[in-house]
Amino acid sequence: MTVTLRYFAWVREKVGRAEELLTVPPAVTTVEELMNWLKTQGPEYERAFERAAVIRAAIDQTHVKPGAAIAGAREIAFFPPVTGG
Amino acid sequence: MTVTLRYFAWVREKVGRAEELLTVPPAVTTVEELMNWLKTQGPEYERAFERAAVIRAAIDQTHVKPGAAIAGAREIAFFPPVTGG
Amino acid sequence: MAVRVQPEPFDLAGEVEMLRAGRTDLGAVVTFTGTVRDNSGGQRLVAMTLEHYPGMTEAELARVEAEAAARWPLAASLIVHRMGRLVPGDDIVLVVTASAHRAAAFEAADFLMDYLKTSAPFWKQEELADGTVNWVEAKASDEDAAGRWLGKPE
Amino acid sequence: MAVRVQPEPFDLAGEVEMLRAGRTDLGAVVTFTGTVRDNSGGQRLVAMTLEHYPGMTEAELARVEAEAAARWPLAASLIVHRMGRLVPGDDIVLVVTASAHRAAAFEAADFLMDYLKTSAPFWKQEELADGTVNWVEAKASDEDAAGRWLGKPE
Repeated sequence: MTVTLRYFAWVREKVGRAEELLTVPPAVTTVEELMNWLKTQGPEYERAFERAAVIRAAIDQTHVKPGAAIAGAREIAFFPPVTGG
Repeated sequence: MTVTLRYFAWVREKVGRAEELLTVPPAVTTVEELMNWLKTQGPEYERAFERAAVIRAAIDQTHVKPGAAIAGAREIAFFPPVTGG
Repeated sequence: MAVRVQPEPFDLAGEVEMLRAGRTDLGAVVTFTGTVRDNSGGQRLVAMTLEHYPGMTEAELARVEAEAAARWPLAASLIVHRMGRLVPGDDIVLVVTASAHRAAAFEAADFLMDYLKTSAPFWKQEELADGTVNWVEAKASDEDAAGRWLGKPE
Repeated sequence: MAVRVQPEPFDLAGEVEMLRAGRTDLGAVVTFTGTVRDNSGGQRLVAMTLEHYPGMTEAELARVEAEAAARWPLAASLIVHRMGRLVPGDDIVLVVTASAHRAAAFEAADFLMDYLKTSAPFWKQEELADGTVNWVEAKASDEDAAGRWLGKPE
């Protein structure tokens, strides 16, 4: 599947871009699997997703857990825990 | 002793005045005794202190309980439970 | 820390600005504004007159404010209470609390309102649409709310 | 009920006036203003930059506001959150709640702030006096505070 990935805060800084369109292999079905697959896509991803346990995700602008299925997603975002307010 | 008495809200309306200087007999030593004595001083006091249990008191502008001693008081106030805010 | 009783309306923005002026140590500012509602127990309210005990009011408000300052790390606080005749939509009371921390500002403002309602010597008289004029009865719920803070460890 | 994200400062008095305009059914209006402090863990803070996730932010804030409106009898509410570079003393966030009843206004404002802090996609980057630039770490205390509301019967 092809999906827009978005990165925020230090995840964005480490990946080196804010947004990209990626084609994800069919074997990658959850958010967690997507993070693990991204780590194999180059040193910038490896660094960005090193602390994968603290990274949060959203599918189509809704918070999701690592086990969430990515099927049908148009936009998947990765970011650190939020610190607004 | 001679003391200034002040009345507020419906206590004031029933007594018919906001403030007066009264000489209290020595046998009257607490706020509760003062209310009971006032009740014998005329029909307006009788009406005002009919529901003595709900009336609150302050001595020299500090909330006190019915058992509080009045010795040394300059100003004693009687009023219904407060309803500000 | 300041308390005021006045017949005049107060200016929320002006009060908050004065309290914050030149300060960069505040992280949280909470305001509570109590206003006159057009309804009292299902009856239309025309006006409300606030009587108070001059001198004791200021003393009680200052005592309540000092108590809040002792319980929470407040950087600043303000209580303004109006007196006299007010109509629906008018402001009655303003409480402002400022702290480095949000929980302190929220809890102190809530505390100030609870204690103000049960200890400041104000009495409200209502004029209803049917011509009735009556003194507002104290609410047991206000006593209960104030009771929340008793013995609270801080 | 309204939410806004903007780089511009907000006007506390103007926002509250708009929310209250023409209404006489409100008894209580609570505002919370979060501001930039000059201190971060003992270090002097020079500036703070807020990054957010456009679209998702507005959706999350609206969801949080709807949740508050479902839990409490709110007559009106507003959330304004700033983004971009801010300096000490600047406002970051404004929450306003209005209700016929004081407890509802207080609790809803407190709830909105807790949830906003744990669910709205904002990230703060700090510039300290020693030249350090770092992303603010999320506080466990914010998660704990938000947890207070879980399963609360209302």
